Amino acid sequence: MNRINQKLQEKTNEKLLSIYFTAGYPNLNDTTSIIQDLEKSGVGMIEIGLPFSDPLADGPTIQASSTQALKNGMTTEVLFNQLKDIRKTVNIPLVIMGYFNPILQYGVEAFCKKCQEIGIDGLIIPDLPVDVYNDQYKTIFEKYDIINVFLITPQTSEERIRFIDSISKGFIYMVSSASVTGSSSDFGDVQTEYFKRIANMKLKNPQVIGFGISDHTSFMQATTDARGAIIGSAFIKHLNSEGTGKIHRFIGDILEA
Amino acid sequence: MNRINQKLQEKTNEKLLSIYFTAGYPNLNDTTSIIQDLEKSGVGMIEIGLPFSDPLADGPTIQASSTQALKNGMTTEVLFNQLKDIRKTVNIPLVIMGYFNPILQYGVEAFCKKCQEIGIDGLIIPDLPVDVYNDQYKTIFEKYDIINVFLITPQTSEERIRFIDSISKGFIYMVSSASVTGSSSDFGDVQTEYFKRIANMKLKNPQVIGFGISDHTSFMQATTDARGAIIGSAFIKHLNSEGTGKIHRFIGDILEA
Amino acid sequence: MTYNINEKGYYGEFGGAYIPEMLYPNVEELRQNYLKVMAEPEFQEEFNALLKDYVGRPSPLYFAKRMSEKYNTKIYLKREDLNHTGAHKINNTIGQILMAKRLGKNRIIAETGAGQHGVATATVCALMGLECIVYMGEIDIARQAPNVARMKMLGATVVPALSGSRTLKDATNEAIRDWINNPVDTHYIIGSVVGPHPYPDMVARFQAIVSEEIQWQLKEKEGTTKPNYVVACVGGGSNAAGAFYHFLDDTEVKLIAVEAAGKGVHSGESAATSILGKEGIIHGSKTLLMQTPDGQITEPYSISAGLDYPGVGPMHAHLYKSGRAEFIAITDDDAMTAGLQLCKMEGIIPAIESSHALAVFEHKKFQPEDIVVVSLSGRGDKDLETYINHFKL
Amino acid sequence: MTYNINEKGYYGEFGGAYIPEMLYPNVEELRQNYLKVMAEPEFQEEFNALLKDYVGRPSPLYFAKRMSEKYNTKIYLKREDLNHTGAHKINNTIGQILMAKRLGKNRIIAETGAGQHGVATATVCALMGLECIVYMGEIDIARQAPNVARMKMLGATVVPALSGSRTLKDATNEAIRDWINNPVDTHYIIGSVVGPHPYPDMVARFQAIVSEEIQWQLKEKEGTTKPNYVVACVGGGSNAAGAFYHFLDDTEVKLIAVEAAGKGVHSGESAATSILGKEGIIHGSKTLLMQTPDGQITEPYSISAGLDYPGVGPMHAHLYKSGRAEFIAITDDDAMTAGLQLCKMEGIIPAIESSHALAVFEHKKFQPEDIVVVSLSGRGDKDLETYINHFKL
Ligand SMILES: Cc1ncc(COP(=O)(O)O)c(C=O)c1O
Ligand SMILES: Cc1ncc(COP(=O)(O)O)c(C=O)c1O
Repeated sequence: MNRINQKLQEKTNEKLLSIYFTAGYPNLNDTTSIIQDLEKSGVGMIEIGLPFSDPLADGPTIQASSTQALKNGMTTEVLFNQLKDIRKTVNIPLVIMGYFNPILQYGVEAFCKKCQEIGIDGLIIPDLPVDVYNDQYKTIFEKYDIINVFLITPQTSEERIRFIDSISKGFIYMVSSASVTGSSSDFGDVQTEYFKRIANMKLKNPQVIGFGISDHTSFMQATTDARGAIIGSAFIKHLNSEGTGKIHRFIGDILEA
Repeated sequence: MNRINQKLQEKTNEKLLSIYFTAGYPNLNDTTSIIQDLEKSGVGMIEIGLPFSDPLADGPTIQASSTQALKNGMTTEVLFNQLKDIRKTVNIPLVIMGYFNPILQYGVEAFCKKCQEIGIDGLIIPDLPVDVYNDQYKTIFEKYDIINVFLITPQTSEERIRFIDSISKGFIYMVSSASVTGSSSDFGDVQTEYFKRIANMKLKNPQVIGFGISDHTSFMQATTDARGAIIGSAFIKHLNSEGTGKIHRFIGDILEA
Repeated sequence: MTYNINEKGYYGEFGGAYIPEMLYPNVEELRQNYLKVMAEPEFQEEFNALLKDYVGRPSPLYFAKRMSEKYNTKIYLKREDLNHTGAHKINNTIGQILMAKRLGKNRIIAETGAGQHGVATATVCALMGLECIVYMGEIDIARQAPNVARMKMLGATVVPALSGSRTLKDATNEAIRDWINNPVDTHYIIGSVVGPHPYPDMVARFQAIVSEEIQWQLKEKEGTTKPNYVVACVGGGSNAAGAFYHFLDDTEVKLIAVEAAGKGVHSGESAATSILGKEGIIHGSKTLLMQTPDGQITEPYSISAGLDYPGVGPMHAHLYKSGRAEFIAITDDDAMTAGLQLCKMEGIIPAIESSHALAVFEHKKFQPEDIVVVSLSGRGDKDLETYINHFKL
Repeated sequence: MTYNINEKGYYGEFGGAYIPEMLYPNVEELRQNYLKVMAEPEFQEEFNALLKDYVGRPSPLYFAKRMSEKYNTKIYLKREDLNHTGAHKINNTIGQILMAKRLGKNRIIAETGAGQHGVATATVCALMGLECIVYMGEIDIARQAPNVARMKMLGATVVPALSGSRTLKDATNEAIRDWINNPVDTHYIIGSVVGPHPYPDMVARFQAIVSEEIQWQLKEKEGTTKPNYVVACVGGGSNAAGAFYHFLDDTEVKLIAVEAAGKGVHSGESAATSILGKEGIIHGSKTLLMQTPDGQITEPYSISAGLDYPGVGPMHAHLYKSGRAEFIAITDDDAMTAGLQLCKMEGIIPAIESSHALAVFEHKKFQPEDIVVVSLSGRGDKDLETYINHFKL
């Protein structure tokens, strides 16, 4: 069973904290130690960002980290090299988040195959739309047991949510509000209503909420009705100001306040 | 008999030197002393320039002197005042050269009347065309015995020259070449041919050549076939560099080399 | 009775050819030939083909919906701004370059204020492969820099006029001096309905296409060839002459000429010629001009280089004197505001000259059923810096 | 077989809608409605009326006599430079603003490179009274200053894109981010035949008026609706798409797409996308783009802001791959020389983008009887400083 499913099906009251970080940032070779520290700090899942030159769904913080990572020399090949022994030390689910073009250039099948070899459990590819995935790539992903994670937003229609739920395998990535990553951290009535609405749909896949979560309060708000939440920009900002030495403290603050 | 006719009909081999200067330049009240000095230096006729803001037939030297004269405070009224006793000391013909608009504003008849009172013998108004003069102003000029001087140029047709000769009373102002005032001072074959051509027409009016005469050589060239010549820009340039004190020397140089 | 020119070259008492003898052969040659040449079918054909395929005529007659709503009247804009080179000026330069070619001239001179006429002249010279010299006041060279750059690109020589107010009047003086110095091979393309006869008439006839189009365009849109009002700014008066031309003798069509009041008609810094002017002679024509009691021509002022001229064409002097047209003077500030309003309401950046005409709606009330055609004589690309500085955008 | 789009939104293997889910509702709404809306008679009527009365269409098809003599072939210029705002871009923005209004949007965003699309968008927003935000690379803001000033005059907010190469690609990223953040009230007016389906098709259809006019204009002039060649520059590809549209499936008409070679195709400073590009995804579309082996998008370079883009529309990727169109890459220097030549020989200052297309005549020999239509996509007013500096005029 894929680690993502294992993790999310654990019978526990604990809410899942998933952390996004950009591979190769702040320094090219920080990737594995950040992953290890995150797991040790209590994080339940990790999204490893494969940096892209034109990350159009990302806000300024993640954009800047991607630019720096590319300058540092990060490439798809380098990342796979860094991760080749990751399963010797790390057990939680690992997901690669990347834009479609670098994956396409690598070759979708080669990419999936490599992910399986390394022990990557899923992919989040924001600009690979559902229908293209379904028509062209589903069988490849399944062949290598890679879960493709789909997003929904407050604008996604009920019909489409049900459809996405029907083809999803691991979890549904709920974008908290209409925004690129890194936007404001307070959830208002509109969002909580949206969270409730989705919860009430009783989908077969668990939901993990991302975008706009930055601290304990917003983490708790997001996970009231959802299985977990993802923090990205806030973690990158932490790395910007504190470096890689105090990851434990950051995660601790999120989880326990 | 009008002084212009008297002067030009004198039986003499001497060529007539006519000097143009801008009234009120270099200083507002230089007008009468310049006239007196010119007569004493041997000049045969004087053109007193009534300065105009937009002297479109004049080159840069005369333009600049006009601008300065206007700044100095020269106006039609001021000029007439300066000249009111001029005939007590000066005998040679005096001609006012001015653009039509200031004369029109003064009133053409009032202007002619005033000229007669003062003892001005003629007018040169470059932008008063022959036909307008003939149709509208001839009788006024004649009433006050003011001679209107017409210009011809190398481009003027024989027919038109004959017509202009027929209506001219004093002399014909031969523009030496196609140019505004103050252009180059050497006469080439084209000009001398033109001078000859006009001389051979045996016009009833004497011809005085103007534009481009600046020194003894060009004065002699111009007067080989013509009754006289007019110097303007070169005289203004002399005033610019030497002031009003050495007029005698300048005229001496022109006449005797 | 006609408000058009008579056979002697006068509009009422205004017009004529008050030129030095040095210009006589040139002007006379033109006078004797212009009507004959313009009537030739081959000339007409060439002229009309260039207007269509090169200039982009007909220029649209555009119903300005939002402005019409705001002012509760029917506002149509005659879009001369869409002509090649961006103003009405090219109608005239196309005509004159064809004329110059037929007269065997191979050197072209022009004066320019806003630079639009200079660009239009440089353009037709490039098109015909003729040498082109443009005189432009030093002040105008600075405030209409884009047009200076365009003239250079087009291969013209731009000569600064350094005398007087260093604006349009002085550029015109320099051009006339050049013509005096080059009487045989050179044609002087005057840019407005000014100068000695036959220029005002010739230029008006080349610009008359504007009102000719207004007639049939309005027929298409409103079922009538007659607007209630035609409004145009007046520098020398060529865009107004073109927009008025076919309506001159139809007094059912009211004509409004808008002049530049600069900092105020009586501020001493203005170019409101008809209101402030007196009869006199400027650039070879008897007309109204701003002058001292002594007959010296006054240095005008307007924020708009194309209206910054102390005279006005003899047609307009006559329209003023006879009362045929209403004359309105609009200040710099009011013109700029009207220009910015057009940007924001209709998405059209007008030349500052044209903005003066657009200001009529704040100045005068029209009836809801009135059809008001405004001559949008040019586009504002040349004026961006002036606008931006004025409004601190 | 057709070279046009199929019902799935692909040109051959290129196209599609590779968009994040956040954009799905917006893009899907557009996809479901665009053909329906465009087919409505009222839409057609409003669109055509604005093209005629506001934009000034038809744009002339001008026979360039002197150029034709020089190159011994028949050269026609399709004068999109005469459109209101000075380029072909307005054909599309007029269409899209009418679309946006019908979809109930009241906030408009756009990206721009040369600023022509930004100006054209700001213009139609002013016309309709809608809010307008334009994203523009910091580098482009500097090199196309006149267009920035125009957008401000028109009331648009110009937001600098500070990431990447700070040119068109990055402005597009920013615009997409804005759209993600404002998914309900905002319509994104893309300025070329790029982006996710249905944009490439919708923009091409709005620009198709260009080739529609070429057909009947050529019929009038040459008695045939078919040129031998149609030549257009390609940034994203919208002016080329418009000029090619009605000839796509008529292979008797040869199509030539001209890309920017910058300092040389293989200099590392170039924007010759089709030659240097590989298949991939950029801005929501599968197409050819310049990229590293690793799939990172390369920073392009061209002296011309409108061609300085690492991708190309999917229609053009297909025209390239299928061999239907010939692709030529022209360097900065050759483009500038061709632009200046047009100034001096025909009196038309072209946009530097268009100058690339004009350079075809130094690159390729045509037959005397060939009819070669060149898309003169825009005027060069925005580029004066670049030209003047380049030639030290
Ligand atoms: C756009 C525009 N409108 C108007 C004028 C004023 O000239 P006229 O009164 O001859 O139309 C100019 C002169 O340059 C101009 O450029
Ligand atoms: C005048 C002009 N031509 C061409 C282009 C290139 O765009 P496209 O390839 O979409 O026609 C631009 C882009 O700004 C432009 O302004």
